[in-house]
Amino acid sequence: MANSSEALGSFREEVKSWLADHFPSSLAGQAGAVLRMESVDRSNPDLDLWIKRLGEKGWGTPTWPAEYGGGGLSQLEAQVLNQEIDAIGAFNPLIVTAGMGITMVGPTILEYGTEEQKKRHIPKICLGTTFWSLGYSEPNAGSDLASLQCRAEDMGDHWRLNGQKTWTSGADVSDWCGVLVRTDMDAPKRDGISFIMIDMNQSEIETRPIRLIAGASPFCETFFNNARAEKDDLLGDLNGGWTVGKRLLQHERQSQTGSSSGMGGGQKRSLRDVAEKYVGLDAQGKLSDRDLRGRLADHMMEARAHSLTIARIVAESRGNAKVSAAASILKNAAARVAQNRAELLLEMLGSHGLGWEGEEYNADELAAVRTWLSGKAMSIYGGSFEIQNNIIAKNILGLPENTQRG
Amino acid sequence: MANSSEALGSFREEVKSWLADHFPSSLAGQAGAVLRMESVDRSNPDLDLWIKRLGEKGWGTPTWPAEYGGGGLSQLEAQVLNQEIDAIGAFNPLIVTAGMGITMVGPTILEYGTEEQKKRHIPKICLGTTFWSLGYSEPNAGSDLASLQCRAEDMGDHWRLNGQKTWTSGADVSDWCGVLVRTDMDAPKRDGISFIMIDMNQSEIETRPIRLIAGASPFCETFFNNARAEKDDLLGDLNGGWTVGKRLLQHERQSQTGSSSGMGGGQKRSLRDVAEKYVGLDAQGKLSDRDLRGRLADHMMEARAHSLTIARIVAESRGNAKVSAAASILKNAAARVAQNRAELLLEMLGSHGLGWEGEEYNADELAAVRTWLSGKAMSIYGGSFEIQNNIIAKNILGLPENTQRG
Amino acid sequence: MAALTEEQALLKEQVSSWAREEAPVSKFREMRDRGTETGFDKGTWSAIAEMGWAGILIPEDQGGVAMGHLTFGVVLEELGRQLTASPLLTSAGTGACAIILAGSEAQKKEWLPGLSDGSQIFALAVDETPRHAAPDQIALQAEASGDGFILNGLKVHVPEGLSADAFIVAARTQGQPGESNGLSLFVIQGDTPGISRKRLRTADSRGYANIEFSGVHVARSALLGELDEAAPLLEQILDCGRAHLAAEMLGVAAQAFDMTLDYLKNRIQFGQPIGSFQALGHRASILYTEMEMTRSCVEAALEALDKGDENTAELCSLSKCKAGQFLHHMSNELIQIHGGIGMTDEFDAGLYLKRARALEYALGNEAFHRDRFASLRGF
Amino acid sequence: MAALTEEQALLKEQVSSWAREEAPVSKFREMRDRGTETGFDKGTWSAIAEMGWAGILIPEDQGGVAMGHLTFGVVLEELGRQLTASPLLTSAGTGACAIILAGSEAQKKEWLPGLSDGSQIFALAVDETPRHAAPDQIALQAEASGDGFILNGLKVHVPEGLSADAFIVAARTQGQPGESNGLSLFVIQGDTPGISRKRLRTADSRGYANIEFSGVHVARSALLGELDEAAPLLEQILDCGRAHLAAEMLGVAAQAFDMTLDYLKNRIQFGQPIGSFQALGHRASILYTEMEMTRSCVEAALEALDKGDENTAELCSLSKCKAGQFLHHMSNELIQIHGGIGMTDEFDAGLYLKRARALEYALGNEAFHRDRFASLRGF
Repeated sequence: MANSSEALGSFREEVKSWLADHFPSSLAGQAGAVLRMESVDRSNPDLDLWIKRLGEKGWGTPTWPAEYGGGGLSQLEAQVLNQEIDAIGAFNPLIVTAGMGITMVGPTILEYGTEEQKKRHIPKICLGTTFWSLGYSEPNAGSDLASLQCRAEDMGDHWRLNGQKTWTSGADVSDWCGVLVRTDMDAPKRDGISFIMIDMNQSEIETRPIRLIAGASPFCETFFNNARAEKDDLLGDLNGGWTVGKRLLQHERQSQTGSSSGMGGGQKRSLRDVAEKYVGLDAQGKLSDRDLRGRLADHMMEARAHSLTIARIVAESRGNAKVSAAASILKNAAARVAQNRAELLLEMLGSHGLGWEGEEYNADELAAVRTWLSGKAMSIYGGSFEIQNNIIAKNILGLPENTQRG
Repeated sequence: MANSSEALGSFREEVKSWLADHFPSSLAGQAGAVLRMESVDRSNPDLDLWIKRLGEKGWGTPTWPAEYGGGGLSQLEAQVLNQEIDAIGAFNPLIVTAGMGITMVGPTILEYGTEEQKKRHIPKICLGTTFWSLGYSEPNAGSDLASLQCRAEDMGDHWRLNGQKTWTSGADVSDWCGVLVRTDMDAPKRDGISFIMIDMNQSEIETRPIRLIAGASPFCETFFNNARAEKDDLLGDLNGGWTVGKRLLQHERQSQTGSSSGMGGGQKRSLRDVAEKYVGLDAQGKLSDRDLRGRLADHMMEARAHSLTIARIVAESRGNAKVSAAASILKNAAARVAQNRAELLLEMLGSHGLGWEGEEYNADELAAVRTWLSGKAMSIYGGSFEIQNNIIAKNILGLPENTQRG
Repeated sequence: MAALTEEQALLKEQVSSWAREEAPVSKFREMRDRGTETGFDKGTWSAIAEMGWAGILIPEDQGGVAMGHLTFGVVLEELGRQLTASPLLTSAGTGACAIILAGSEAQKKEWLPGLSDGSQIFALAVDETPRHAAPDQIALQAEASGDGFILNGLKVHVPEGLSADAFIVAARTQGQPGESNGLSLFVIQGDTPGISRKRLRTADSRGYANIEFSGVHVARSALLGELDEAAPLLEQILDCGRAHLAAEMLGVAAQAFDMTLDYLKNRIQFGQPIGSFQALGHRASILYTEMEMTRSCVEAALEALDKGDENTAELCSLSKCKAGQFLHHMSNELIQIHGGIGMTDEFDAGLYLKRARALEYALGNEAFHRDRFASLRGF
Repeated sequence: MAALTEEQALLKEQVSSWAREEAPVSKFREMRDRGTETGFDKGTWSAIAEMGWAGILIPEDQGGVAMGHLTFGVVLEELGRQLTASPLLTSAGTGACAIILAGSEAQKKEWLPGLSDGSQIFALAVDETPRHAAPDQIALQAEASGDGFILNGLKVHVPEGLSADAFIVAARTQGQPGESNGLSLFVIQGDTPGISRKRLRTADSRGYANIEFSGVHVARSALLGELDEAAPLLEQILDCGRAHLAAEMLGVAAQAFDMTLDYLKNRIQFGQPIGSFQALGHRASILYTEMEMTRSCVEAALEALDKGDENTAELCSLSKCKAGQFLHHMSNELIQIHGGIGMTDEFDAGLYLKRARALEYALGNEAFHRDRFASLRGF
């Protein structure tokens, strides 16, 4: 690892030259086109090649330990890597093609897993050859996750799982799933929960995709009917799953702060340009809808404030990337910025922002509508806006909890 | 009483001619100047005359029963009266010079008082010869009024009061005060409270004016040191004061919905004219600060929505004026409208909106600053914004109360 | 401002129960899933017409019941609650208003009975750009030719544009875009040669079309009102449409509020109905306050139309703006408070959200009407 | 974006404890009650200068410590928390920036040492109307006369205008208001004949004055920078002032937040600390989120000034606007959450609220900077 600015400089050169040699130029700027959660185009040979090269280098998981197949880079080196990836319109496809493997499962296995579990699972995540899903929410356990009912019985040599999960992203295409299950029916809510990893290739698990307001989605309902998991696929302590699960949620929140990079920049059309095209500038060069102009400026300022906050928090952590206490703030702000952006974009497009399909609308217009709708989930999943505010109030501000009716 | 449109028409003529004969024209449009809560100018002979004439006619309390000195008018007649009062720049000074007598105490005595209590107190309120204050809040009992500690002991032939009240408006100039006191120290919070009327002319009661952020105020801290009240000055049942008190608060809320009239119109400068003067219009006749223009329009629309809502609710009650369930909504909206107005006014005045005193600022500018500051109380007193929202959630929407930590 | 009459209150109840039983949101969903050309169900429209609701604005001597805008708004609100799809607003509302306000006796006789019994569907073809613009921006040309006119140009996103039997078309007969003189209105049969329609598939699954006018020849009798002087009339017609839209929006939002309130009372998390959590309770209180204020504005605008009040334009902009603000806020809270379930297509929230934006943008969004309100107030 | 250095963090702690002990809000209150001419305490100002904080922006060879804007912001923020009154921002901030950015070597030598040790107080005389306007609106005339200039006109609401030893005056030497060419800057001794000051008594109890220039004759050496070409320089100077104001505003708001948080934890109603009520808890969370975002903007603007970043103007408008929004919101919540006690003059909330608006309006309010930001972004 190298953190001095000199060493970082030479590392930057190394990255540049490696990228020049290994990133298929046909993919430049194509992240949005080839990487969609609901359908990654795996028939693209250049994409496959890029996944393979990046995975073998370990740079899809740059900060993970090299001994398990990660890149072994420091946070600052990883930042340099991401900057260079962004700079040439490249992207890290593994973040998508590993499902929840890189953003959530991997870091948690690295923290709580046995040596054997790490050796078994981490390298395949680094190579992008296993797709992970996560079974958390249930129909009656959303914000109140601890009330989950899906359970695993100890059958001596294996676990038997029964119950239903929902919002399991990519369950239908996943190889493995991390499931929060009740292993002690008598213990108080949070105390009887364990985290079990389960092989999804068995007929005792059924998945049903969920159609969303924006159309097709990667989410599924997942049914476990006497599904089998091995005894050594318990992650963390028996009945200690709440701790593991909470940690995973923190990773999720972190991944939704808007600070994860390496997904490629420059995909978004500038709001200003859309405004000029659809709304128009007046003789003074100002947006002719002055009301919209003020709200657009306000939004841009908020977006800027959000990205400056991410940068500040990264700088203040001095390269020491822990799950940050600020994640709840950043997640709420990220959702607000993205949702406002989508609303403003729609408003600028006017009736073109109401198109659903058909050739009367261009691709950007149709994408704006779907993004607007799917973005409503940003303040719901990974702990809703309300839950994040509870966390801020309690954990950051130290406000007391209410002990009677209010 | 006359409610047919024909009868109302002839009543309107009667009002017009009475007003023409009795309202001193020197006072037209002077409500703001002569009626300030913190200092009513009683040295003005025309004002005294007007109070006397209006009081003797009973029209300062138009809907109160004539037998106790009220006007005996129907709600619709009273509306006509108020309209005609407004139309000529007149006003009802008794609303101010009776303290809380007209808006709060009177209606409550009429509802809960014995025949003797009505005969004793109501006529003097109608004539404007007694000034009433109310002792409700205590330093540690604000929103949570039921935790009040001020107490009255039964001394056989009288009550002995000890304790402190705060936010007693006009206590220092009041003749009588209605006080919520604890008469049973052992009963649960709300069950041991009584409402006692007390003569303020005794040395056992000390008042200390409260200075507010806007300067001098009518509010006092009031200290009862073995103060004496008569046994027959208990209003309502012994230990039944919570019911009486809640009713009074409803009257207070009602009086703060923005719907009370008869205080004279046309005192306020139009925001549009202030905007034109201080901000300026451009060549298109639009406010040159377009950002402000949008916010100003939004405010005016909200103000209009508020007044239309008052009118709708009055119309829907079909002249049957009860304390409305909508009072909480209207009070919150009234506070928001008034506070936004004050902020916008200040913003338009710019540095002239920061003046405190001195001849570099004109009277309107100085008033704008004080109004801005004192208006912050509108969402606090009479049940705060938060308390009103609790009332709406529970009483109107029927949302359940929380029974455990949240 | 008056309260609803007893008659109006009864009608409200009648429409409400009819919509819940005969044209509920589930029916709209079925239609969406099945796919329709027109965006509404013909049977539903016939039923609406049979009950006389299409004739509410139309004089009795032309087959209507002449009950006025406030009554019409009651119907629109209740149908809006169920997202009941029909050309009621466009045809029996805006279309009829155009004929009533601008039509000659002959034109009234020709068109109003059909509008009243639902056999004629009218569409207002006004917008030429994706965002609603002031009338003076209209560019579609109607050139005098012989004893008639030839029209050339494009109207976009015309509601019921696909099923309309006739169009009310705002066109330029003089001058340039930017001038409010030189505008004229025409009523034109949909099958006139030179008119072509392109169906639009929109997020709210209703029937819209782009209408192209290519050398469309119409007779002088197609002119509605005075030549070149249509601008003030068009504003009046648009204001009718705005107040009607606001009434429908109030209904959509009120239903979204009720669904949310229901969920707050019944969804249990952390051992409590989520409505018992004070932060959500306060948000519900604030939404309710907004709803009450919006209702007052909507009713006031409709009443002003009925009375020919001089503040009508201002009140129509007020009601469209307030309804837009409330519906925007409410439709977002509908999703947010329902959480994950609100995101699923299976639940109805998405249908309300999509319809909300379509209504919000129609005939001017909040920004448009804030601007107009300020101009009307002279600043 | 960088984090504060260890040195800066130490300074922050030092300023914070000094302000709490030596110049707390109670001292400001005493001064207000006593009544001062200048709006600050001379002893406090001397102490600030002695600690070297007035020299933070000034080069070492002119008596300063040259630690930059981010460091200066740290001091302003911590003093802002206690409403510590002094000419630091106006004199050692904006005043010094004017000389540093526009002064000749001779002018730097003449003025900077005095600004650095606090013996000279400068005031920026720019506004001519109650609302801050873009520089091109400046009308105050400076007419060439002999080898100097004669100034005529009025500058209003000049901070520290009463105590200033010298003024930085933005004046028009050519052209008409509305043109950005023709502006020039002057540095003018306060006792120059023809200058008269009128003290203003403001809600925030600080020292402001209207300054009238009536036939004020100054030598050519009073010119700061190029004749007629001051507009871009003036913008830079104003941007320094805006970023400094934003830093002070962040401090005022942060203290208001802390006071509120304290009250939420300690005020008991209904048997609970009121901060346990979820609606208030969520409001506190939202305020905290806003505060964190504001801090990032403020530090970024100060850092950009230090680095001469090309986005400096945009970041300065961003920071002034965000700080304005947050302080506006926070100062209102300060009162609202404190309830009755917040309304009393005895409690400090009112002092923070009054100061909040004064800072909000200084050198452009949120609307001004939203407009400027949009223009800088090209729309």
